Amino acid sequence: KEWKHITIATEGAFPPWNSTLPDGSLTGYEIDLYKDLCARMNAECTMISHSWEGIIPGLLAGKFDAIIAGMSATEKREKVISFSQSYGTTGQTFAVLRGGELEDMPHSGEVFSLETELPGAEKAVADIKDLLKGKVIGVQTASIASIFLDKYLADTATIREYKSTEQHDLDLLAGRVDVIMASMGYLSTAAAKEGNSDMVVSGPRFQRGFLGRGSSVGIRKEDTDLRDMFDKAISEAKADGTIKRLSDKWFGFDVTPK
Amino acid sequence: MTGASFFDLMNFGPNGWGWALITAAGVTVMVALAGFSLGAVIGTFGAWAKISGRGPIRVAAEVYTTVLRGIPDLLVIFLFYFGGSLALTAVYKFFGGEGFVSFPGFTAGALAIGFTSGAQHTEVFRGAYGAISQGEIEAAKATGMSRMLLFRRIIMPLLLRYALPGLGNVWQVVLKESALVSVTGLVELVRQAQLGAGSTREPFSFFLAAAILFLVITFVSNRVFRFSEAYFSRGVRGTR
Amino acid sequence: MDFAFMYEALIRLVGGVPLTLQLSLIASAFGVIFAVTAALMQLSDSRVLRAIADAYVFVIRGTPLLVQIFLIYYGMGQFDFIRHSFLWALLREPYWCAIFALMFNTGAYGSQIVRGGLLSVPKGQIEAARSCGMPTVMIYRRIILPLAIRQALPAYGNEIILLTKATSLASIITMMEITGVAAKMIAETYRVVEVFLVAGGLYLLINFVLSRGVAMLERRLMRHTRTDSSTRSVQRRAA
Amino acid sequence: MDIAETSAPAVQIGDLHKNFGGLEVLKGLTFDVVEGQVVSILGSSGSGKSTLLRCINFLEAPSSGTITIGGETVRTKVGKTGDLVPADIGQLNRLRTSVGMVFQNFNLWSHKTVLENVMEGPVFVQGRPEAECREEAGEFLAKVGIYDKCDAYPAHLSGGQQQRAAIARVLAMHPAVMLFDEPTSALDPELVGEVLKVMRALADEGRTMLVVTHEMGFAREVSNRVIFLEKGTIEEDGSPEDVFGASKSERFRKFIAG
Amino acid sequence: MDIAETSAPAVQIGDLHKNFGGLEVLKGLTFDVVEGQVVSILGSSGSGKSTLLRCINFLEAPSSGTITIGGETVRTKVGKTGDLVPADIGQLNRLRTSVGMVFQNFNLWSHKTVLENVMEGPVFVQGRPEAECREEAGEFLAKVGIYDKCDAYPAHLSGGQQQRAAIARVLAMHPAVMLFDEPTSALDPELVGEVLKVMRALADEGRTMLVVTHEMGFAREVSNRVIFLEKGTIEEDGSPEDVFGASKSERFRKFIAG
Ligand SMILES: Nc1ncnc2c1ncn2[C@@H]1O[C@H](COP(=O)(O)OP(=O)(O)OP(=O)(O)O)[C@@H](O)[C@H]1O
Ligand SMILES: Nc1ncnc2c1ncn2[C@@H]1O[C@H](COP(=O)(O)OP(=O)(O)OP(=O)(O)O)[C@@H](O)[C@H]1O
Ligand SMILES: [Mg+2]
Ligand SMILES: [Mg+2]
Repeated sequence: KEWKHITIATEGAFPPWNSTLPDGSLTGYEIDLYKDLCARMNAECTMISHSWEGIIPGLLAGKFDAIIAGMSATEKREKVISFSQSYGTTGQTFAVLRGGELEDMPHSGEVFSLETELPGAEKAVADIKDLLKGKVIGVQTASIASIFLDKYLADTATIREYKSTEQHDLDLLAGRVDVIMASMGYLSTAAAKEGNSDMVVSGPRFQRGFLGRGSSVGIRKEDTDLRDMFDKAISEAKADGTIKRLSDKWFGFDVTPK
Repeated sequence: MTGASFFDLMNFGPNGWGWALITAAGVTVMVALAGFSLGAVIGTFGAWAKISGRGPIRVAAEVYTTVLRGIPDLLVIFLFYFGGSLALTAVYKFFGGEGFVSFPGFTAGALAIGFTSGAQHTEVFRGAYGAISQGEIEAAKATGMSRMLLFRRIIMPLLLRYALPGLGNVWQVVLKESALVSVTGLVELVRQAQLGAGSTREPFSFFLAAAILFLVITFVSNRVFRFSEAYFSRGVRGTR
Repeated sequence: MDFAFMYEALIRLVGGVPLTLQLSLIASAFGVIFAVTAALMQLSDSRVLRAIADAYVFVIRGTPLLVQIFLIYYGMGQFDFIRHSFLWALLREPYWCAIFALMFNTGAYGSQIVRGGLLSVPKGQIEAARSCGMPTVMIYRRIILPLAIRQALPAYGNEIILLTKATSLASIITMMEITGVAAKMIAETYRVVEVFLVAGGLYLLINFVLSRGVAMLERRLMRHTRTDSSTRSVQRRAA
Repeated sequence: MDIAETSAPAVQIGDLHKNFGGLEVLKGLTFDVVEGQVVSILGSSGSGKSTLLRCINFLEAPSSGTITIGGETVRTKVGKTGDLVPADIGQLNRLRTSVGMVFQNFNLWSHKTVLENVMEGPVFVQGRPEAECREEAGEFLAKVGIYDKCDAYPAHLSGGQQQRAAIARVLAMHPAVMLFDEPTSALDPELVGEVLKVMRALADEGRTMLVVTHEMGFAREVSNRVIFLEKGTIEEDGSPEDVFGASKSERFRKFIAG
Repeated sequence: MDIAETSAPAVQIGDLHKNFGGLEVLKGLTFDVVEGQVVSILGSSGSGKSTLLRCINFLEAPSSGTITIGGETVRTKVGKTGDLVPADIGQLNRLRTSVGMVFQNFNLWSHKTVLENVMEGPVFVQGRPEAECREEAGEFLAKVGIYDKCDAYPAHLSGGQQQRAAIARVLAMHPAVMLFDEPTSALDPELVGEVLKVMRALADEGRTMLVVTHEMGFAREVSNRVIFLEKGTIEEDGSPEDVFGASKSERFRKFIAG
């Protein structure tokens, strides 16, 4: 099959990756990116927004051909769909209330790879574990951060799962949870938003390993040709610096996967 | 949330979400109307089947209402949206087609709402039929009315008289059920609120705005129902 | 269809059943009090009470439960004075927020049913009670409420079923009842149809048991209207 | 069915049986009513009077027997319950238009005004022109003395007025036979008098009528035949003079003694 | 109110007026009923008979006038609608227990058996011991001839049986005065006879009764006083012999002529 027309789904409510403007149009890092990639692939693309719960089933049911929605390629997801190579990774970290006892967790600002530096990463976890004893941690349901929490912190802290990320922000500010865990890309922009000045990023940042390769294009397994096309386009965009340029614009730091 | 931010967000200027929410409210009303009408048709047959159907038909109607009233509506919507697409695609492929066919979100939502509310319509119509005085029906039979004529001239108007309050309730339920259709990606009021909430990270303002718009829709539809009730209750003691 | 997977789903989803039942039972128990109070207010002579009850019913029935749960849970947390009041001990818990929202909700819908039941009590039977000198409270206790309950029971049973289905929305405020667990499983496995079929089956089972229970109660309470052919003509005449 | 042309009796009942479950309510009634006859049907409560009337126009399915209207026998077949159901619903509906029934509790259509009630049959069942029917309806309403109530709904009429509207509704169909089920019970003596006056006028016009009644005055003075039912059989049948004057039936003498 | 001890009339009506909106239904009625009197109240439909009975025990609020039961006047005040409402609901409820009412359509409590209907008042309103009431209720039911229906629900009784249960229910309260609203309408002649027999027995016991009726037989033979209401005023009042024998009222003669 020739991929002249590609329909891509995004969530449209996950800034700075993707979000919606009042006039209904989409904006964000991934919006700029898909236009660039489609130009490279010589394809005409349409991007639609779709609810997060239904986005993978929608892909499988043929409602659209690709997902570009800040979705990390994880093992579990790879059982049902396939992913291109990653076009951005920010790692997973924590946010807490400014001025609280957790404001200065150890290893703040440090990045650990669960693939190459597993011992160091596990020591960092051990260092914060005592601090989090008996605390309530908020996280988005079935996100990769929640997989992390289940694995390392479920035995000391209470994990509370939310449908969407802005909801755990609210509960952090309301004092219902003590810590939230989400991607660095999300948390750093969330903390920068006006009205969220009480929220501050803190503690070590983790990436790779079972946290996945980073955000990637989701594609039906049988469409290997389409996956190859995206892989090639992403490689080109990485090589010529497009990805770095766009991530500086939207995140304020480089999210190019290494 | 501060008072100011609510009005900053919900205005009708270029950066306000006013129009987006109003448009979405329109979609909500459309999908609810489509689902409600379909439900009314299904309910008519369902009530007929329960009142006068033969054994198997009555049992089928009984199973239909029990199941659809017993399972959460979200499930029905998912089944129509995803299951429906998968089924259509299979049929399409069977006839040599290639690729996918799917219900648009609107159709899937309207079908799902129609099917769930059809069960409620059935009960409302059946109850209303029971309220019609048997004597008035007998009088019509004794006049020699055929079955169709009897239905059209006597049963239907009387049925509506007794069914309208119940239908008003079903409409309320349908209107709010349309919120669940957001899982299909259809941008109705709740989905729009979620989009806005995520994009601006101001969920409270958006859900408040959605609540207000729902109240407006309810207010208007209450009026319509009250008017129709008055019309169909003509001849009841105490009204004129 | 993958039956091994569905079995696994069943095992996990059954874990959500107790929470679903708790939410439904506690909310309907308190909701009845709301329903009766609101119905009595709506029928009262006081314009103020009527207006309050009407507004309550209008707002609750006019907005989706999803939005209500959301506003109660996240909305309340936005106000400092609530966070610093004694209410916060309850409102900070999603469990209680869910119960409050469900309770307000079923109270509003239930009030319409109760009101219908109260209005359906034949005037003559009330007059008969009055004419033998019963005080108002006794008339309510001995005549009006027993008759109204019988009349309202089927509809109220229906309402409890609707409430049980509505508990599924508590999952949006982190409650891991059946739907919460199902959503988590779906987010992990993306097998919507299988998981929801199992979840739907569980709800159906719960609601089936509920509706049988209500029907049994109804049969017991409705002895006085049960017809058999030997009594039918008499009734026709009396009617 | 052209054996009997003009001379056929208006109604012929042939060996009519009716069971309700185990209860045998009508135990084989046979009688003819010739044109112009006014028959009073008396009997104690539960003797089967209403059931007889309802069987004549098949509002109740007879268990066996034949009903013949104006020489035409209603075609029947055995239904699921074992009772006779009409075999040709079209024929039945045609015959029903020539048998008018006035119900004990009137059964006016509550959503239509008095005038609409009277016009409904002629216009929609018989398909006659509306203007003509309207005029005629007015005449019938004037005849029974409630022309001024044309536009009232049944719920706003007194009992006697409803009764008369019901009679007008039947008259408007120009039926060959009229059936009345206890037309005067629950009316006060004055209204009873009024209604009986209207019925007397109908009798004088030579209409065929079967009247279930408890009004001995009517039975004695207006009707020209009295049938006394007892436990589903005909216990007395004859002219009022004969029946009231010299009844052989102990039961009947007890009945009229009250 | 101790002017009149034992000799006070059972019921005294003083200048009783009742308007419904603009319609004046009772136009100033004044009469006394002495103990043991059986009063038949006649009148055409709409003349205000039911309204009069309902005003006596304040089921309907009179517009003006006084009601005196056993020498004690019901204390009233002017209510919101301009009609008189009871000033002391406790007093009214006490007086109501001494005035029993039998409704035209019986108004038995449908969720209670016949026995429970009869015991309700004595046990719960008068607070008498249950065992004693049960026994007495049985006696009253036997007296009106439906002891065998003790445990039946009202819906399973025939009209006549319901009527008698309603009478037993009132008797069980030992009222000084009994009000009957058309006790025999809608009954067949045989049942009418039965019910009248019961009422005759009550009259022979010397009970005070006010009976709205269309049964001239009862008015003539059982009652010892006849009041004829016409358009809200008393048009005739006297012994049955006087009233039926030589009525001055043209209207009344027309009424009984039917
Ligand atoms: N639908 C029915 N099912 C069972 N039994 C019935 C039904 N209709 C009537 N009956 C019985 O048939 C008998 C005759 O009833 P029917 O109504 O004909 O009496 P009736 O002579 O009209 O009495 P009434 O003077 O009280 O109206 C009664 O014993 C009644 O109980
Ligand atoms: N609640 C009411 N509101 C307005 N008008 C009423 C009301 N109740 C009774 N009326 C009117 O009062 C008049 C007298 O009614 P009432 O019931 O006392 O008559 P009645 O003598 O008992 O007649 P019937 O013999 O038909 O029972 C009637 O014209 C009636 O329309
Ligand atoms: Mg009858
Ligand atoms: Mg009356």
